[in-house]
Amino acid sequence: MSAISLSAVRKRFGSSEIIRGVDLEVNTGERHALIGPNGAGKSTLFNLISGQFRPTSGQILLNGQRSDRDPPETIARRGLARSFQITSLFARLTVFETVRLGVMANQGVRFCFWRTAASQREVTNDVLALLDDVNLSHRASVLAAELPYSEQRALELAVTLALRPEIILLDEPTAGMSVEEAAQTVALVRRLTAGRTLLVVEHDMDVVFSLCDRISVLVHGQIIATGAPDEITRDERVNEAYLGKGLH
Amino acid sequence: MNRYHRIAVCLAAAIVLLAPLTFSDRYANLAIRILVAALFATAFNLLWRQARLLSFGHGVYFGAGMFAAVHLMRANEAGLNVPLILVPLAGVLSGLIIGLLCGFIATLRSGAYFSMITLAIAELIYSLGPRWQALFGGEAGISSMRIPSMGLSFAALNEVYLIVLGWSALGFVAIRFFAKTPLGQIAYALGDNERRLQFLGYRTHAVKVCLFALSAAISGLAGGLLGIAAENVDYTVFGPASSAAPVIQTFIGGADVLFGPAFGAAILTGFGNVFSDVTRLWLLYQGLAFVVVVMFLPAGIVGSLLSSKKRPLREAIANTLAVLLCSASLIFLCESASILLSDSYASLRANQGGSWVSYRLFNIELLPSSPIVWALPLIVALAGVLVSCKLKRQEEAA
Amino acid sequence: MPLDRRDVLKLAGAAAAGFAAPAIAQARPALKIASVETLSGPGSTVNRLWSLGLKYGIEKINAEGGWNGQKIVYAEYDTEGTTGGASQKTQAAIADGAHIIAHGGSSNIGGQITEDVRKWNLRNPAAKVLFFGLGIEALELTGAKCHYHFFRFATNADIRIRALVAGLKAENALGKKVFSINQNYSWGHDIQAALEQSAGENDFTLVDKVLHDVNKIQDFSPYAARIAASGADTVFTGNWGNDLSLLLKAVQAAGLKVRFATTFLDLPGALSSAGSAALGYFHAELWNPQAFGAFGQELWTDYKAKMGTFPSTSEAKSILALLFLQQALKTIPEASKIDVDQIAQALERTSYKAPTGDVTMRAGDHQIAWPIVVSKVEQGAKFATDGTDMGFVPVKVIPGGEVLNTVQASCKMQRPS
Amino acid sequence: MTYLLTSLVNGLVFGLLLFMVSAGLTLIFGMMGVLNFAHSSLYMLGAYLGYSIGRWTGFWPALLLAPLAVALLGAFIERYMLRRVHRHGHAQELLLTFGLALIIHEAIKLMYGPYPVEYAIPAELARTAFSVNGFNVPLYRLFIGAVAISMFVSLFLLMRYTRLGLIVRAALSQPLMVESLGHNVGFVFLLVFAIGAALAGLAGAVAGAFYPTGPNMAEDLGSIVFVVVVVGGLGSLEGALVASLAIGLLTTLTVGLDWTLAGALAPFGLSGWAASIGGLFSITLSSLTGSLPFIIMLFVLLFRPAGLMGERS
Repeated sequence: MSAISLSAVRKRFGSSEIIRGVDLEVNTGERHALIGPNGAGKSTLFNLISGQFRPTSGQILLNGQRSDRDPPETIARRGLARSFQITSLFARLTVFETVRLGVMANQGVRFCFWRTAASQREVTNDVLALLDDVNLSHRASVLAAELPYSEQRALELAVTLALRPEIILLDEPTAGMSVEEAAQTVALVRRLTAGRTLLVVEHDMDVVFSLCDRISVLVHGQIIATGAPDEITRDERVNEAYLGKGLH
Repeated sequence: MNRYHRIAVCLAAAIVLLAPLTFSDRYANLAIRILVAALFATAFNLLWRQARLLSFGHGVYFGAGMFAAVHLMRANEAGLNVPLILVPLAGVLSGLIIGLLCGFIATLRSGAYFSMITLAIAELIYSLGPRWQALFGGEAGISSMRIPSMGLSFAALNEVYLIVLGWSALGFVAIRFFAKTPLGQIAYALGDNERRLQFLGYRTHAVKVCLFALSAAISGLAGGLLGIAAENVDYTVFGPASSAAPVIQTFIGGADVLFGPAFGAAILTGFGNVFSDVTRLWLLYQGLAFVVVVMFLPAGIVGSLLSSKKRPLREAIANTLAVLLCSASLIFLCESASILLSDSYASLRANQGGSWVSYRLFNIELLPSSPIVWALPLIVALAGVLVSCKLKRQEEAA
Repeated sequence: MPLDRRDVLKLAGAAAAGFAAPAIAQARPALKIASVETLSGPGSTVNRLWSLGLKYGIEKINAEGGWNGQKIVYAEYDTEGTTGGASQKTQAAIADGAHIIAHGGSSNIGGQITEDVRKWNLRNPAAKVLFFGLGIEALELTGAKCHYHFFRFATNADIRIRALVAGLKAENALGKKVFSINQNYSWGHDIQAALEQSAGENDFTLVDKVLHDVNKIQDFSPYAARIAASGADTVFTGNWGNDLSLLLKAVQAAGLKVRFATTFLDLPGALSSAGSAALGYFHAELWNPQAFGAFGQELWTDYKAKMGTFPSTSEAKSILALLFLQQALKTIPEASKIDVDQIAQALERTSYKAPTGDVTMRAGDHQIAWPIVVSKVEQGAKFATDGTDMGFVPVKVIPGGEVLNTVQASCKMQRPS
Repeated sequence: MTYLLTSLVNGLVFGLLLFMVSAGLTLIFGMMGVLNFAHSSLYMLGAYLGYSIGRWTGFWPALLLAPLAVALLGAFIERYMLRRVHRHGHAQELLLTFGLALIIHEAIKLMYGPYPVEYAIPAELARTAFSVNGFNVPLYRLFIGAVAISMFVSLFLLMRYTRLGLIVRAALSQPLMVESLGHNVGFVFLLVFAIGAALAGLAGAVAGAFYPTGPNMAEDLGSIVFVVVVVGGLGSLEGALVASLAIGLLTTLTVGLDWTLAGALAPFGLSGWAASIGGLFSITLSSLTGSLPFIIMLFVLLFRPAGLMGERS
């Protein structure tokens, strides 16, 4: 069974069709990359899978269950977590509090108003462990908005992982990073997502090749190829469509 | 702040809060109204400070609490024996129930939509109020009388003040505590980024409904407290004025500091009580103050005071001086206008064959046709502007 | 001088010094009357008039020697237009030592004050106060809410309707079909109920009745259409303010041929804004300067000389209430202590000879019984009103006893033993 | 029949008037994201200025000058007040306009007193247009409708055929696009705000002579105008037009209907029981005229949250 399965998914905004009949299978446990030129519809596809938009037609299955009519929070509870391309966390919360939101969601501490959040020891321990994982322990009491960019990305990752998701959608996890930082992030993602299903949108081909098992290429709202990295580099259609030149 | 400071502040606060116990009805009543307004504004601000939801219809929940309390007191008169100290709970309950109901609808949308829905709900209740005789008692409202309980007669308002003080303190503590609970934290994050919260698996609508209900419940408590003090309520409590009051008070005081709304409410209620006897333009001044604060002190008075600690004293004094000079001149002009434009002045002039007649303001005889009357306030205002300009230039130079 | 600022300063001064100060050097205490009225915000211009009338009337009584060897002390309190504010200011007035609290402007606020006064008197039997309703006409105040210390010096819906019906009948102007249009609150309900009762007792049918929102309707032409559809001869309305002038204008614009019988066409601003739309319409009130003859003429000119404007009905009613009080006070022996129960008793027993006839205060519910003047709006009237060339010309004076309703069953007055 | 016909005329004219005010409000919101609480105050200001200026110049010049003055004030508010608080977010802008509404309300009372002023219809329009079964329909009522319709047409042309209209339409359909329009956005905002203010001012100057010009006219109209833009869909001119007409007609037509909830239960034999309970059951529809718009708004929000014509949610 595939972790994510899209069949004949279409999405129309007004008069323009952005996604034009996408079929996509992401196998359980694999690391799958979604690449394609700007404006191909990668972000829209992410938004469809994570529930922000509803497809105009077609269906989406998560672990074999229909999900395309569910709101984001239901999809999140089914074990799908996503990060965002534009870092969009909580401006008034500290790093610790931000990660705690994710942990509380995971542990089901939601509508609790009779105890303080600080008194929940299990939550606190989990948060500290996660911060340690992404090397943000020393930043715990800093406001998220005041972190440097790469640390914000790490925080974004920590929040996403706090949900202990089976399926993780990462939207350009290394965008705007230096080569060094990108490499660190890739290592981090590799380490922390072991054993989970991963779908990544990424522009940096080095990252894609070092991280992913399979690649799908999205052009003009359609998937033109899916396969292992070496298959994709050899695919003529991909080379043609993808800016008219080779990938390397 | 060291320990001695802290003790001194607590002691001063205790004295101020307990002093009304010795007051006569007249001032005990004012003290009650100040506390109630402070609690109401703080409850209103729960929605804004946490979830960035701006309600323009909180008078509904306040009013619901007030009606519930007075209805319960009437039941008491008829033989039900609920001690007075528990009567405000009726306000909490009705605020909670109506808050859940209205909150469910209002929080379907955010931003300006939310504001408009809360406003529409308030308008709806306000327009229904006088129709629903059995519940709201028509335009005359319903009234009751406090019955002695727990060894106290509650005939005098300073005894009632004790109850109001106790419940208000509980309300404040509850609001403070809530901010630290998981739900409070989630609500806080919701104000920053609702979408992101949904992707963490939180049902944000439910969170908003809970927050709204809590805010409404504490507003209802405030209403219930005023209910036991006033022993009387009518549908005008649902009117635009009572919904606008917490908005104005909160943002003048400072919405993002815990005691900002309470401070704003206390100041405006206190001043309002004093100045409404002296001037008829109190509402105009309140509106002007509100706009000035929104434009120049977006953090509110308390918020600005807290954040501007590091500024030199000289600057603070100059700033205050500029504000004082400008407002003195503005007040003079407004008060003069209110006299000169009044019907009675017109008839006085007509009696004198249309010539300018002198008027009295602040115990000074003034003749509208003399240039000095108008030149002086302009000079004063100009001086204020100059002070503030000079300050700005120094700031830029530094 | 009717200068606002002075009043305010005087008031502040009075509250600070004269009013609150104990009478140390004075052998006998002065009677203190507090006017609790809406003096700021919407409605203040009309409501101030009650206070101005009281001020004038008290100065007049003081010029004649006051009472108890002292001048009567007067102070004003602003309700800010809310019942909460009224409650607060009633407390303030009592704290300042007022013996009598007077209010004219709104039944709503009056209802709050009367409750506050009732509760105060229950809780503080040693320092009771009286409450005078100068203009508040809701039946409830002498019904379910009546109490021994409240006195109404104004008419009520029943009295007004009885007088209007009798007056229109006498003028042959009533017709067979009557339309009732009123504001949807207790006053409008009172008028409608009184009219329904009157239809049973008299020879006319109530063809349609309408209750509409108070001060919310911008456009009365749908109601004019309803009046046209009903084929009514006469329209009775208890409307006041905008709701009255807009209704009259809409009916005029629609070109309807109906007569109006009104209760508040004499409020300031009503005639001037209705303009020619009000001509020929009827009105019933206890005051009419022309019907009061020489007394009316003197009040009209003296008031203008002292206060700067001609007295409106509100001011006149304040003054008439004080004259009635003055009459009652004359029967009380001067004493070192003011006993308001004694004043209340005297009020119940007083008979005042007004130019229009005898006036009494009914003991059963403390509703005053004034003779009612039914008048008609005409151009070139002797007392031109509201800055127009129109005025109210009396057509019939009906003795108080003839129009007085019976004591409402809901009034259960506890009399002091 | 007479009743129905005259009510239809009244309702249409009132609806068109609502549209004159709500058009500006919905445009400003769609473009700038600012919910202008002071918009109906500008309507009131238009009426008072029309009255004041009219006393010096006569009715017709005032009809031009009053909206112009209101437009200038609108431009001032946008340029020197709203823009100042813009960086603090839309809520702060909303609060500012809320405060402005308070000030305008109080200032009007200070200048003109708490009672309606005598803003009279000019003699040449104070006639009867036509009669239905002896019931006169005033000419001025039709004049209000004519002004509103010509305003709608010119607004339509402005939006359709000018550069400004192009930008506004683009901004309404793609809100993010305004941000990428570059440096002239400020000027476009200023123009839109001023035009919206002028429309409200014109509506006030025209309607003030017919409906009462008093200090409460802003409050009375303000909440209904909010209802109109929410029901129509914030930012949608067509929606505002449809909602204005619907609410105008509905509030006018229900005035004559004495239906009650108890009466509605009559077919089930429950009317006696419902009437005996009283309360909500015995309230007549005609007495709910004032509440009706809000009830409609709540229903629209529950079942079609984006409004009748709104696309964005």
